[in-house]
Amino acid sequence: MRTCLEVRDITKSFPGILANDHVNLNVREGEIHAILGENGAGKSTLMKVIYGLYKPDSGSIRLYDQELNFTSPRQAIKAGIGMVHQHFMLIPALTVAENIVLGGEPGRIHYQRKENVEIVCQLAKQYHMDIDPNAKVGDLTVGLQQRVEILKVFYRKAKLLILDEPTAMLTPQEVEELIQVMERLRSQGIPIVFISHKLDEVKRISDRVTVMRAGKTVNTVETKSTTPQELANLMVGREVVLHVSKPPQTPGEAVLEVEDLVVSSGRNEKVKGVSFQVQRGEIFGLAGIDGNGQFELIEAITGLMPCKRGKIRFLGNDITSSTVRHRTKVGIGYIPQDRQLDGLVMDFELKENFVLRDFFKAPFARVGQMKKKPIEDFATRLSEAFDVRPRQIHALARNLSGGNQQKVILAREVSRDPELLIAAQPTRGLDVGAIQFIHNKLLELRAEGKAVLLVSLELEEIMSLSDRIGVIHAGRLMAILPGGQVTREQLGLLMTGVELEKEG
Amino acid sequence: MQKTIEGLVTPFVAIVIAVMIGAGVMLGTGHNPLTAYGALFSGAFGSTVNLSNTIANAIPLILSGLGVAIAFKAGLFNIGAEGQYWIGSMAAVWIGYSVKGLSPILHISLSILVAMLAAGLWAGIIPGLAKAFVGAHEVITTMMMSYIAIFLSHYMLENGPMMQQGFTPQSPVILPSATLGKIVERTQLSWGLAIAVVACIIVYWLLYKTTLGYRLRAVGLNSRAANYAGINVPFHLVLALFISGMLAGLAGAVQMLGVQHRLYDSFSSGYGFTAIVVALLANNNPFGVILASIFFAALSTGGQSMQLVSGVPAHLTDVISGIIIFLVATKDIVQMVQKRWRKRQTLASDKEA
Amino acid sequence: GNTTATPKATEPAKKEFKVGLVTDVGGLNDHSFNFLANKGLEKAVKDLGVTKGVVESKQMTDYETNLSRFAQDKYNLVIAVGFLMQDAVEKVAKDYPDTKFMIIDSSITDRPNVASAMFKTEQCGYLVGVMAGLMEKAPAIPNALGKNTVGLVGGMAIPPVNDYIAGFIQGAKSVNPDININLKYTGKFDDPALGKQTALSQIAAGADIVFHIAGGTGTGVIDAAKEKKVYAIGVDADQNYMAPDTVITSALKGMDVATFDVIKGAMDDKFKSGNVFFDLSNDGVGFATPTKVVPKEVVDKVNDAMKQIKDGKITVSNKMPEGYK
Amino acid sequence: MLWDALTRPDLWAATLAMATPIALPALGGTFSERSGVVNIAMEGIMLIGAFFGVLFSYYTSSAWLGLLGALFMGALVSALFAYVTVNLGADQVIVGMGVNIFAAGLTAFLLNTIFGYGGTPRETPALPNIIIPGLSDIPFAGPILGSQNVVVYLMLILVIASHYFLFHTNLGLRIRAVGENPQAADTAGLNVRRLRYLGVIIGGMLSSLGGVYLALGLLNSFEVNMSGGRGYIALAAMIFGKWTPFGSLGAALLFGFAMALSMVLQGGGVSSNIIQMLPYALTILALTGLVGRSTAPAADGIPYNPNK
Ligand SMILES: Nc1ncnc2c1ncn2[C@@H]1O[C@H](COP(=O)(O)OP(=O)(O)OP(=O)(O)O)[C@@H](O)[C@H]1O
Ligand SMILES: Nc1ncnc2c1ncn2[C@@H]1O[C@H](COP(=O)(O)OP(=O)(O)OP(=O)(O)O)[C@@H](O)[C@H]1O
Ligand SMILES: [Mg+2]
Ligand SMILES: [Mg+2]
Repeated sequence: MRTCLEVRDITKSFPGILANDHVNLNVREGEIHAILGENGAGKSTLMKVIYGLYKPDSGSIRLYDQELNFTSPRQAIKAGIGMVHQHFMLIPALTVAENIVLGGEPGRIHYQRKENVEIVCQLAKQYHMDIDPNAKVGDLTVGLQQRVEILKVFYRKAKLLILDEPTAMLTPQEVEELIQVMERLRSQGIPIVFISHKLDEVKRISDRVTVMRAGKTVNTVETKSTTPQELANLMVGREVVLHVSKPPQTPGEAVLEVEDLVVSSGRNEKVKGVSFQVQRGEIFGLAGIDGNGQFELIEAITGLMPCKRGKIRFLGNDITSSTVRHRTKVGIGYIPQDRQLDGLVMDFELKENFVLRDFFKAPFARVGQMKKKPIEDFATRLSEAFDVRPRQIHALARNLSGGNQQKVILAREVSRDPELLIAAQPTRGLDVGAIQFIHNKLLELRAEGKAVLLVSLELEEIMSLSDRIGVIHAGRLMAILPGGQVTREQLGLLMTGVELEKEG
Repeated sequence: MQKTIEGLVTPFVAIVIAVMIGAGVMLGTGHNPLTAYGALFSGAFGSTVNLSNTIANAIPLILSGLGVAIAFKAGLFNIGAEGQYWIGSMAAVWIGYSVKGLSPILHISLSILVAMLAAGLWAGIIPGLAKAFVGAHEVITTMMMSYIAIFLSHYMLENGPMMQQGFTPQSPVILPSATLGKIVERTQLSWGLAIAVVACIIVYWLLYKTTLGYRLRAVGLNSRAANYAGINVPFHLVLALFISGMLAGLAGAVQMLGVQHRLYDSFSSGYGFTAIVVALLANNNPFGVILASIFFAALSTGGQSMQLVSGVPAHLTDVISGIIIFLVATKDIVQMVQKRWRKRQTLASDKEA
Repeated sequence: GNTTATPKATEPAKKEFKVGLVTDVGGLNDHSFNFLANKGLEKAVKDLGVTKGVVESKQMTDYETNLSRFAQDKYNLVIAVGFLMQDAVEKVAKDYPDTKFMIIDSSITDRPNVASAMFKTEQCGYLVGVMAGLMEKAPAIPNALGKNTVGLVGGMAIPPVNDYIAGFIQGAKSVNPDININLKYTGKFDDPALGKQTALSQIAAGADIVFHIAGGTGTGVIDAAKEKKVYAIGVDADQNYMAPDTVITSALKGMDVATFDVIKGAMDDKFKSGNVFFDLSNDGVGFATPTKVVPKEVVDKVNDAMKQIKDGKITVSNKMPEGYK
Repeated sequence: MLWDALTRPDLWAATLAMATPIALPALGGTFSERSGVVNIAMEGIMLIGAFFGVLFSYYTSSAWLGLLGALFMGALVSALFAYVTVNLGADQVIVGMGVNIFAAGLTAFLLNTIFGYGGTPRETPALPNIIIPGLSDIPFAGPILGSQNVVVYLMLILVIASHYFLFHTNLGLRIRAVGENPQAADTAGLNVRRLRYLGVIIGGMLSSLGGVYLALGLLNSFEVNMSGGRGYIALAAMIFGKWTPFGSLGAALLFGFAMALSMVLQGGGVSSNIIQMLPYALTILALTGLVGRSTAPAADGIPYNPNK
């Protein structure tokens, strides 16, 4: 098969970091080529170099027989490279159609609203991706935004497609759809570079896999001739345990009781009368497609959103209208779904982020004064215990990779020894090693007799960790099922609103 | 330490470049740049008197600059320091002349306290509450309140409640017990300097060593995360504007008690806008505010001496300050110069090897 | 080089006579007292050969600094322009008893080295008020709007402005008791656009003569009158050149003359401290020759009023009449 | 008294005239900030426009050439502003303040160097007032809309054109995209720098036109600092108008109306200083009572450097 893209000896450094170190990559016509690597291995950087967003320090790139010398994405787009970025490159204030045609608008001066909407409708139909062209992108769920990203690329009719972690935020159904699209493209001879941390996906659809570690390409292998375990080991450089072991355990008294809770944002009711309990020593998983009220529900429990109706009891006390601070104090820990937006002050130093929840309390503060030494000691201790890299408590949170940012939040929340930990999407975008670390922490809490409320869009995660699973659809709890026995299909149906037959 | 030195290199190079551009303009308009700059420098720093006056002019800038900086730290652009300055001035003068029979310490403290409170409320109540509860943009509200404050001062003086009996629209002179003493006689340098320095230290301490500062900065950098941390965001927005206003009010009070001793009917002190530049140039660092204020004060006092000695119109100093601000903000220009220099160095060392 | 040229400050003064001028924050472009005082100084440079130094103050705190800088540099006479400098002059004059000072528009009487130039602008205000009042009485002016209304645009309600206004109102009412006086303040001395709009609104309300006491803002007032083909009265200096068909006269405040006189006096060792009044009697104030739009009998009556003031038969107060704020 | 004032056409004519030098720079700011560059340099650029408008008008004896010259100078200063902020990533607020100080100094310095202290020559040609034949004869609306300065009409046209440009053309879409998320715009193949230059320069020309209106439309002279803070008020009007052309015009009209009203209401026994607070108080009231939150373009003020 003909080589389509050839990357040779690419080196790219950032101040203090060698993100790509003589990287080589070879993509053939009509193949799906997966790239695997830990967080921070340099995958996105390499893709951005190919796409012309970063200028490499050295090395060369060829697309078919053409030597590429990009200085901006404009040329990459012209050469026929399309890229879906890991962090969405969308403009929330604009509509779907505007986002899609941006940069390649038909017509000269006038923006042709009607025609563009029509174009997007056609495109969506062609790839079986349902979307409202007139919706504001900022109002869409993450999954729908992902669709817009992909449609953007299709609109440009790319010769080579780069997908940087496109499935990280999709529901299983959406992942299925995406995989079908990818296969269709492959059959049309369009090569795809596909980055993912999910080994099963990689195993399922890719033809070859290139593994990166610490900025270098370790190896490229035929997918057929390898196993997820081998890939994981190659990636991390040591033996990895892929499956979590969850010892059986009997749950205790209820820690959190939610009764007929109604939450509305703006004029819409997002949570419409939900009741459930979380008990000591259990992980309660909340499954659902993004946008069905699960995040509003937990924000109401943590006090970030007001409740319109209903009751929340914690350890027997009514906290329905308590402040965030009060809930924190009595023992609720929370890992928010968007770590950068809610969980961290990106321009604070790590040590300041480590005490974000307890900064006002002894030993971190006395009579309103911050105490430097205890804060630094605490930050150092947590950095070590949770293996936050780099081990610099004075670094800004902004300069950490996503996985390490997540560890900071986890460390902070777990160290507070909460009676209830609410974890929203705690492993989003993390590599297998980091995921494993976080899963083990959640299980440790469970073993200590704490309660965990886990919200995740990822069914695997919910199914492997939860003792009980609540399925939420359109703001209502469809069912609460025992974790061990439920199947993917059952969950999938409930998530889309299909009631299961009542048994017994 | 290294950081501090690096922080100083940029403004220094910027000043050098701006001064050269200014020299070009002077040559072009037939003035001798050497005489002019000599006069500028000696007018600002050349004698005890000049130095004292320069520092004296820096004091209100330091204080209102601190006010702007603290608001910036909480994510708020207080463009109305000018008006808060006037409110503080009015309050300080009013207490200064109308309350009788107090000891100096008490009288001065009372004047300053009332001034800070009044200016703090001026910024905190309308702009603060409107921001916190309606989301009204503080740039608009503080600016509008600033104009209102200035008209209020006109009202007070032009046949108003604070006008001194007699001819001119000015307030009575404050009592000796409310007057801040001079550090250097025959200059305008008063013990207000000590107040300004203490204020810097307090603001630094407040911002970086207290939980209040932590909360303000968290709100400024990421209000959602602050909310998540259990911080009452609306309250801290109001508080930030209140403190910011208090500092601008303190600037007015110190100026009245230390230098002017009474309120005059004037258009604008000009401190409000300069304070914004001061705060930004200092990157909102309280000690940087001192340096930036002295710099602007020196340009202003030195500029007039330059006009006197060399005949270069004082407006030209505005041109030069504008260019300096331009360049100081443009860190990359300086870095470009540095890079080129470094490249030459590495080339040289490569040759050696 | 429109500005100054002085020899190096360190050079010892030989026989030269050095005069320093400190403007208030309005600067030399104020179309008013700073400009005029500087004009007087320039005349002294030309006619008397004095050496001059000029500094434009940028903020209130500069007054003291700038005044003492001149004193330190051994200037013989230092001129402080504007009442805002009163405190500064008192302080510096005490610190430098050997230097002579002149202050314009403010009264300092207890220093032997300070002369205060005070202008009775209420007197010239009165005269142009009489002129306007008479012209409003039909059938005196062409293009009259017939509303017996004049417009007054003041910069701020401060003495140098209100003196004129107080005099004007007294004068106008003395000949035309029913006259409507439409008085507005702009709050600014450097905003001609605002001045123009203010005057336009007065003209729309029937004013056919507008009198401004608003420095640079006033240029807009004259412009409005010109555009609407009504009449304007200038201030401080003869402003007829701005719009020859529009500006029928100007109330004159001889700050240039006063400055020149004080400089000359000081040179001839005839410096007089304390208040020096400039009024009609010594031509310190007056009005510019009216254009031919103003009927002769009106001019005669104004001259008559002038005589009566000089003779003390009429006293003009600088207090604002009741009802005007 | 109030009702009487409100029914007078001259009040509304004055409203429009007073709103124009606020609406134009507000419109200019809108362009700049829509492209992601915070612009508080409107005050300074107005002065540049005012001064060079007069200068060119005087030397060419044509107000129209004066206008062109002023637009050119406004564009030039804005291009410098854009270079420093867009290419070199300087802090936009600081540089904006720098431009204001620089422009105030430069125009005053040049005024005195070229024309002396007495002001600009009286014989400088000004831009004409236009009398629209049919319109100017209509009873109430005539005096308001029928005979204003040519720049007033230009302003009204520009507001409409700007709305069309920003919200109904491909280029407008691109400018807004760059102001919302430059990185996304970059990956969509847009030239972020060029678009930001465009926004800043168009903005500068509009602000400059605001200055031209003051110096050549309303008057035919330049005064030191004659912008009189209108550039800052325009900043407020732009925010008030939620970064839209019609919003900016609306806010400018509100402000102009309050200014005009405060002129008319003076003299009723209340101190003029109290009455002159009206425009400012009214703005706060309207903002808190009616308008509330206004959100800036998401990337407003954030320099974009893809390699960082
Ligand atoms: N703009 C940048 N400035 C500085 N460092 C950067 C920048 N971009 C990436 N890096 C660093 O380069 C390294 C590689 O990052 P990259 O984003 O390519 O990793 P990745 O393999 O895509 O990780 P992930 O799986 O988390 O997406 C990391 O250490 C990261 O911190
Ligand atoms: N100026 C910077 N200096 C150092 N590191 C940076 C800088 N800017 C970004 N980074 C880091 O570079 C990495 C690359 O950025 P990118 O946006 O691809 O995030 P990422 O690592 O893939 O994060 P995530 O896991 O959340 O998806 C991030 O880890 C980010 O924290
Ligand atoms: Mg990545
Ligand atoms: Mg990642």
